Amino acid sequence: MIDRAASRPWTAFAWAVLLVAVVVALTPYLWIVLASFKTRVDLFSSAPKWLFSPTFANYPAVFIGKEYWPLAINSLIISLSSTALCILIGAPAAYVFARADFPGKEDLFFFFLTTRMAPPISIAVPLFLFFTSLGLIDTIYAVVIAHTSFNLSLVVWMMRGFFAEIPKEIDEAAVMDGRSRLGAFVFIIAPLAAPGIAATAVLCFILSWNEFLYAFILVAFEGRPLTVGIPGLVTPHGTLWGQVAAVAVVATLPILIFTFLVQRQLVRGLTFGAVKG
Amino acid sequence: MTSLPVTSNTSGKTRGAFLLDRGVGPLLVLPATILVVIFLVGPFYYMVYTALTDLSFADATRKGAFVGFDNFRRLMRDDPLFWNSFLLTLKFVVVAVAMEFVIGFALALLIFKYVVRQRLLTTLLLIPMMLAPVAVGLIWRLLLQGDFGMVIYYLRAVGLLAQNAAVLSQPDLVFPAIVAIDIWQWTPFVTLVMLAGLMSLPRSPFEAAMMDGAGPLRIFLDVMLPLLRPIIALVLLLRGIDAFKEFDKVFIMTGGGPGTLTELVSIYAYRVNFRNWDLGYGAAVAFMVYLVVLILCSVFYKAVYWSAKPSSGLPAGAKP
Amino acid sequence: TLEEAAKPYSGTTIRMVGEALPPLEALSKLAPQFEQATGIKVEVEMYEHSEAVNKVQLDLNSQRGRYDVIIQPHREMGKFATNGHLLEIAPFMADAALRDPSFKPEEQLYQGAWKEISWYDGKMYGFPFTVLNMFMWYRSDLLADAKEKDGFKAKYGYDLAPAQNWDQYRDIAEWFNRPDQGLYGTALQGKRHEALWYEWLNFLYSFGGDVLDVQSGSQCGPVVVNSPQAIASLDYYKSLLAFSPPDSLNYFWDDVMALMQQAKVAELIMWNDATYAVAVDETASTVVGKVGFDIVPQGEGGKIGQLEGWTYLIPTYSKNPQAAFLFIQWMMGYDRQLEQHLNGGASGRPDVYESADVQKLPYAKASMASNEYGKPKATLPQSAEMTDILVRELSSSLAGEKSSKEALDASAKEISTLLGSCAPMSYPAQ
Amino acid sequence: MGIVFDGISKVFPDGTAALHGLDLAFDTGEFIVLLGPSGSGKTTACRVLAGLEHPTGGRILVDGKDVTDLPPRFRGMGMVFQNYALYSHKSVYENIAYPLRVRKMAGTEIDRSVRNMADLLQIGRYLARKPSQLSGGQAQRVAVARALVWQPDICLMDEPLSNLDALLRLHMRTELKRLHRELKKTFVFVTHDQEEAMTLATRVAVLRDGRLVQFDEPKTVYRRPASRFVAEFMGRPAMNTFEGMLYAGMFRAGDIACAAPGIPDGPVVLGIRPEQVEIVDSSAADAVRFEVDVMELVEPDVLVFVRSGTSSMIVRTPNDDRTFAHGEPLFLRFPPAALHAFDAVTGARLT
Amino acid sequence: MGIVFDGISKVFPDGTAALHGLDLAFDTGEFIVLLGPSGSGKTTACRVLAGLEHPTGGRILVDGKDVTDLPPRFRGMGMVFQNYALYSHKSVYENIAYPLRVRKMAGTEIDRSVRNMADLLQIGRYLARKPSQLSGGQAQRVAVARALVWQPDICLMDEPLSNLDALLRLHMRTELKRLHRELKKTFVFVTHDQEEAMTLATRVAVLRDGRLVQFDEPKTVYRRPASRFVAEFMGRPAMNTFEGMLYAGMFRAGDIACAAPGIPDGPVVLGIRPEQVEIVDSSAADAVRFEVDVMELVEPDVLVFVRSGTSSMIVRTPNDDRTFAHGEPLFLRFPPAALHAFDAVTGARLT
Ligand SMILES: Nc1ncnc2c1ncn2[C@@H]1O[C@H](COP(=O)(O)OP(=O)(O)OP(=O)(O)O)[C@@H](O)[C@H]1O
Ligand SMILES: Nc1ncnc2c1ncn2[C@@H]1O[C@H](COP(=O)(O)OP(=O)(O)OP(=O)(O)O)[C@@H](O)[C@H]1O
Ligand SMILES: [Mg+2]
Ligand SMILES: [Mg+2]
Repeated sequence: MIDRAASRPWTAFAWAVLLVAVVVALTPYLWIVLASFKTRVDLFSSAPKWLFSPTFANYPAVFIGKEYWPLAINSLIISLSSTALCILIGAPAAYVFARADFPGKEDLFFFFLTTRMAPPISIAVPLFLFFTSLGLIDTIYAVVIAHTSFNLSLVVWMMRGFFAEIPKEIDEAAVMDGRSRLGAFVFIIAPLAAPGIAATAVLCFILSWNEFLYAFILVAFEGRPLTVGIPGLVTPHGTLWGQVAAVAVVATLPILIFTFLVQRQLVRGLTFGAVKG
Repeated sequence: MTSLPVTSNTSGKTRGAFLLDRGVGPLLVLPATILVVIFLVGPFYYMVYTALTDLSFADATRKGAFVGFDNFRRLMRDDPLFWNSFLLTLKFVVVAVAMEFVIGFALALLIFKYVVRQRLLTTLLLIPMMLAPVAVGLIWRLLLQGDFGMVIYYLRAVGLLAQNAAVLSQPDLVFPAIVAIDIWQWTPFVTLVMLAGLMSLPRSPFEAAMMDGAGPLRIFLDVMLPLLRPIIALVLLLRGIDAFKEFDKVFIMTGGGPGTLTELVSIYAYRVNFRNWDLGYGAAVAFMVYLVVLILCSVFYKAVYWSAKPSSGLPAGAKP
Repeated sequence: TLEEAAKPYSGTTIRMVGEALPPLEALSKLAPQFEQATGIKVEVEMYEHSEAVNKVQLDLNSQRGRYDVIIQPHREMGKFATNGHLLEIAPFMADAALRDPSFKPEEQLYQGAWKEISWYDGKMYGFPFTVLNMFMWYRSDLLADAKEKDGFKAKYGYDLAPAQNWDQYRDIAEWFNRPDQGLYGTALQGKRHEALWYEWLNFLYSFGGDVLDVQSGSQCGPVVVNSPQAIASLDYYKSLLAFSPPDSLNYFWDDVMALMQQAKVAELIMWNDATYAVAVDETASTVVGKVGFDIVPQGEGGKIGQLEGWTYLIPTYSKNPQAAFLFIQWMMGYDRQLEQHLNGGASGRPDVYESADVQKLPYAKASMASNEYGKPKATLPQSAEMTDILVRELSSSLAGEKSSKEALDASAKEISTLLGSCAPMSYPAQ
Repeated sequence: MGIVFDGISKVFPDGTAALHGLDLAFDTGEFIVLLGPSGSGKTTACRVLAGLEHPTGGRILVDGKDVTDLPPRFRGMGMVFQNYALYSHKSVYENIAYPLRVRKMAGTEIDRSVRNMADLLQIGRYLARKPSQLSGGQAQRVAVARALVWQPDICLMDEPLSNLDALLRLHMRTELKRLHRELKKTFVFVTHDQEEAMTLATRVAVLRDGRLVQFDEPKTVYRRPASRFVAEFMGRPAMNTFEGMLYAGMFRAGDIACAAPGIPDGPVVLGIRPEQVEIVDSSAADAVRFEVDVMELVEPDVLVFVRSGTSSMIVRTPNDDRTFAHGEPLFLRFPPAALHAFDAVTGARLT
Repeated sequence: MGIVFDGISKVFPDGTAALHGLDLAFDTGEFIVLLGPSGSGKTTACRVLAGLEHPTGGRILVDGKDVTDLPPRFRGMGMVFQNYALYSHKSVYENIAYPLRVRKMAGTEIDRSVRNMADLLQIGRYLARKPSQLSGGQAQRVAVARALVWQPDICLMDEPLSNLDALLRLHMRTELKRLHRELKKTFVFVTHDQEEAMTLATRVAVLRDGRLVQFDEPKTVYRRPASRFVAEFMGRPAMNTFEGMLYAGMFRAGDIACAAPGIPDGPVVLGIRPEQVEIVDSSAADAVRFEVDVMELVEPDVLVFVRSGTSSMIVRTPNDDRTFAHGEPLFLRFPPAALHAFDAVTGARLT
């Protein structure tokens, strides 16, 4: 089960299924990629055009003409910093939840989940007023903080599961070897939980990158990320589909890269052979 | 946001507490807790308070006077729209999350078992999740556009859709459509998390099960599922909660229409808060949603996650 | 002169926010001239429609005064004015130090439109940024086609020409409706979206109906949205679905515009500020030169279209309102207005329309006519909510969940309870 | 000066009491072997001493300082875990090097110590491997290497040789002995192998159900077990015991009777080690008649299982190719000097 | 009929060759013990037989059928893993019950078998625990119970008693013996304890570096080791060996000289077991003079480490409280019958 049972027909079947999945997942995206090189006329041709004479006007039009490229930078800054913060703050907490035992632990743990439950719509206004009173409104910090605290629940919950998978004797060994408890976590356990951390990081990044409401409300015009920019292309003079597509495509690139890089951590069996039993 | 009291088995200074060089444990949880408390719980309580007032940004006569439970009374007694959208949302969550989980888990298993170098494949599979919900909404609106939509075109071409029919304006098709699109977007989430979960499973119990004569199915049921249980619970909880808040995609695609066929509770909340600026009532709506989600989750949590709590020190009673 | 007036404020910066539209882009291109002249820097933030509205709402209610000039759809006026978020313009106009003598709104603007768009409760809060209205678009080439003419005459017994009344409008739609050839008679904006409401208002008004029985948008009055005329208008509107694309119930201006641009529709009711993209812009449209424009067809209520507009406003919390006023005043000047208009704007100044360049635009006349006959709609604080109610009910009715009467009765009930005592129901619903 | 378990008790969250007020004190530089049946608390004792478990009662003293609340890393102890607990993501080399890296030792230094240690334990060839690629015994040796490489003042080893073959064990034994002699460090060593215990220990502590039952030099533990339990626990095979009555220097149990001088009258448990039973011929004085049940060859000796009526016992004698057929009579003699007497009730040693 | 390793070789992905064409055949119902130094391929052999590892060469035959490609669950084998491999999420009870549940046995049935097995292994008290709450030995016994409870045709046990104390081990040994006698099942048993090997095995297979070096009855393996390696590997302490020259029935190595009849002349390795060396007094004929180095007490015997010039050896003699002082001369005699001779180069047995 855990080892790849490489029986021919099954492998073939598996790949078939996966292929279908990839096609389903990818086709709309590819269509958008194509759309980003289409004129409005080509885009709205009554039969879908897969072959057409591409226009390269959309990208410059939106990123230079509409000056959207700084938005991409903003998105990057916001997502990267909030992801980093999330892992930095969330992982240790998760570790404690997985290992330590203190009164009310489980309550606190569940509490983290509850922070995710209220509809953002109605948290947004209070948050706006709160940040205004803090004087942080219209700054990038505001969103970063918002996103971080919002994704913490995800981090804490996901990471706990992964840390719990690691035999505690390994922490103990590290401690015996002279590490502080924190040291053991940072230098031994964290690497062992790499797959979990990787997955979590990817999710944090994506969620932050794509978040709209807080980003829209808390940041000033100059600091607004791409998500906030996209609707700006939906005008009564007609949605600028080519440009929407262009933005969508560009917006996915960083995530694609980030995900692809982080995926290296997604390897199996890190804890094999650690302990007996 | 107060969580339901979940009794935990803590007996003074136990191994864990001691191992964490004493006190360090809670200390490490502190930053996260503080952050969350200040920036989420604070606003949340403000919201709860607002729910007891008549605050409105539209009506100059309503400057936030305390009105007790009027808003909730109105919500309970005479707001069919809310309940309508609420039930719709429940339906949406259950169907979507269930499908996402099944498909996503299946894909994760296949990748895990049959794909050696899964890096590129997984990345590609994750693409739908990488698109901003706003973009997803726009994109699918375009793909399903009755006259120029690519998907529509091929649906009609293969005869899955009548020539004079369209998806998003078809009362009987529109809800399935948004569910399908949510599945399209969030199945990768399940895949990713479950894959990571599978990756970190120990090997020996599986070998043991093989020796004990268990076939693939039994092994899956008796060994893999229990070991993955915390992760599974996590996936379902997170997806469930997030699905409950589904907004951008649907709002952009259908605006809740035709009629109120796709008006999810979050869309309703949006109208109340950001269109009518009836914040008092909006807060009440939000709180109601929060309450239900909270109850559902804590029930589920106790049922599934709790009993699979990784560090359950109590011995499980043996069968007679 | 402007320079003198601006002296005291030179060096200040004013920030304004509005919907990301060509006219606003044009404005931001003009702003540097203003800065050169006055030393007042103008920063422009462009958001999507609802984004712009929400941003402003939050800004005003938090009273932090980030914006000195806000450009808002006049629907919002009620909210702002009644909550005291806006500065009246009169004092500035009265202030000789600021007032540009050559600017005479009483003469230079469409009075009806101006009073609706920028005034509330008899108080002046600003000047129109755009005057928007909807009128009839039709495929001039099709209507002029000899074969069609004969066929049409044979069938309907009168000559094929741009519809003068709603019966003709429907006949033409029916005649040209040939889905198999990829041509539809018309295209309705049936999505659950303001577009639906805007479009239907044209029918409602020209059928002689109305939402409230009032003289101006800022007044509260009896609810008449379920009047026989109103019901008739909705019935008629729904009857057009037969000649409209299958996906109409999910279309709004964006889609119908695309349809028009792709030569898939014979006639429809559409916004004036969208005309540019269809009738002029070759990169976007396949029907340049093949589109005709005219004011909406005649109904019992006469030839009346609904009127919408965005207006310049100055928030109470603005840090330098005078500078803001100066800029607005400057923008209202003829040259700037013309410039804007030619870039896809919709000026509030008749003289702009008379200019030769504008007359060249195929839709100039239709615009002027419509601007004259524009009819107000509610700008009360609750207007947004009213709109929401109507959109919802109209959508259900289109989706066949409710009959026209049921839908409008329901709307009437809700609106009446929403507005309270000032808005009794003239047509009790059972 | 030394290590002291002062009334240490440990009750686990689920209520299992692993240690009941364990009192144990020994000097630094000693080589202490913990013996005891499975589940008697050996591992727990080590873990408490190491600081991995917090005792629910009592104190741990090192050189007079109370270290009960001291985090493990400040106790300067190394430990071999009963289940290795290797860093599965690090190579064998890095596993061994880790304690040194933590202590910021110079790279070359580290390299030397690691390779020395690895050669000593004959795992030099596997330094590049990951733990998952090792055999049980190899993994165990890595664990040992990791604990020894930084020469901790106190080295706790929980059954560190259990997965090694006899030859390697012997080798390790001598190496440990040498290390102990040379480094003068303290060792606490858990084992089930009595030969190891005998040869390595300066003193042996026998645990039972979380209590200390005897703490003496190996010889003494073997020759003068403090209780019936110890007597029966030590030795392979275990000591033979008979419950009977003693009257006027004569012991009777069933139809066994033998002289047992110098033991007070009354009910008593008499014990004798299998190898101290003498096989004599029927004629001999005070020979007791038994019948052979089975014989078992344990080179270089044979074990003869004999019975007489209800009572049965084992005799160990050098294998001189003599065979014992089932049922054949066998006359045995119990040299008085070899007899152990224990209280019939408490099991405490009488003489 | 029986189990056959037919030229099995196993090379792991990283290139380590664990088995080199292992050939081994035995009958069903036999009790086979695998002996060999750490890393010699015992576990790998078991895993290949069980079907957990796919051999890179050769075939596994069971009762003549080629099962090389058969999934483990169809092979009807039970296994005790060297690292217990318990189900951490199941209680001890469920761990033991699992194989039965898989086989859809009736609940009451299951309960009976589980409790029987648990009592047999003295873990009845821990049935409700989770594996994480067990001591090493307890966990190991759970693993054994799980493998035995469903009475598989072939039972593979990889060092199943390594973490148990002597007493328990003896008990388990007899139980296993009984089970084997009664159930007539096949056992493949990996151990490092030679006493276990001797007493349990019908035949012992000695592995070295993934090759079979001897496969015989225990007695034979001990008495007529097929090679110097086996000779030195078996026995505690190991056999003494001297490399020297043999000429006309006299063996000389350094200043040792003794009669070694019936062995062809030439370079040879002579071996004798420590317990077979006789201590004689100087007068005796063919007495060889050694000097005592150290003595080590291994109740009930003593090990005397002696040397003579370059060559040193160990003598094992019953402990009669005689002490051997360092440096005191000791005269030893090598009974010709007790001598083993091996080829100086290949190490193969000569006689
Ligand atoms: N985490 C735990 N929770 C509950 N009981 C435990 C736990 N760990 C150990 N025990 C129990 O405490 C007792 C002592 O355990 P310990 O591991 O010290 O025994 P041991 O002497 O090391 O045995 P072995 O020789 O088998 O390793 C055992 O009965 C065991 O079941
Ligand atoms: N997964 C693996 N990858 C690479 N080499 C391995 C792997 N598993 C075992 N080996 C090597 O194969 C050889 C045989 O291993 P095996 O576990 O069979 O030895 P063993 O006889 O069981 O030793 P022990 O008595 O220590 O358990 C060893 O040298 C070991 O290092
Ligand atoms: Mg132990
Ligand atoms: Mg092994």
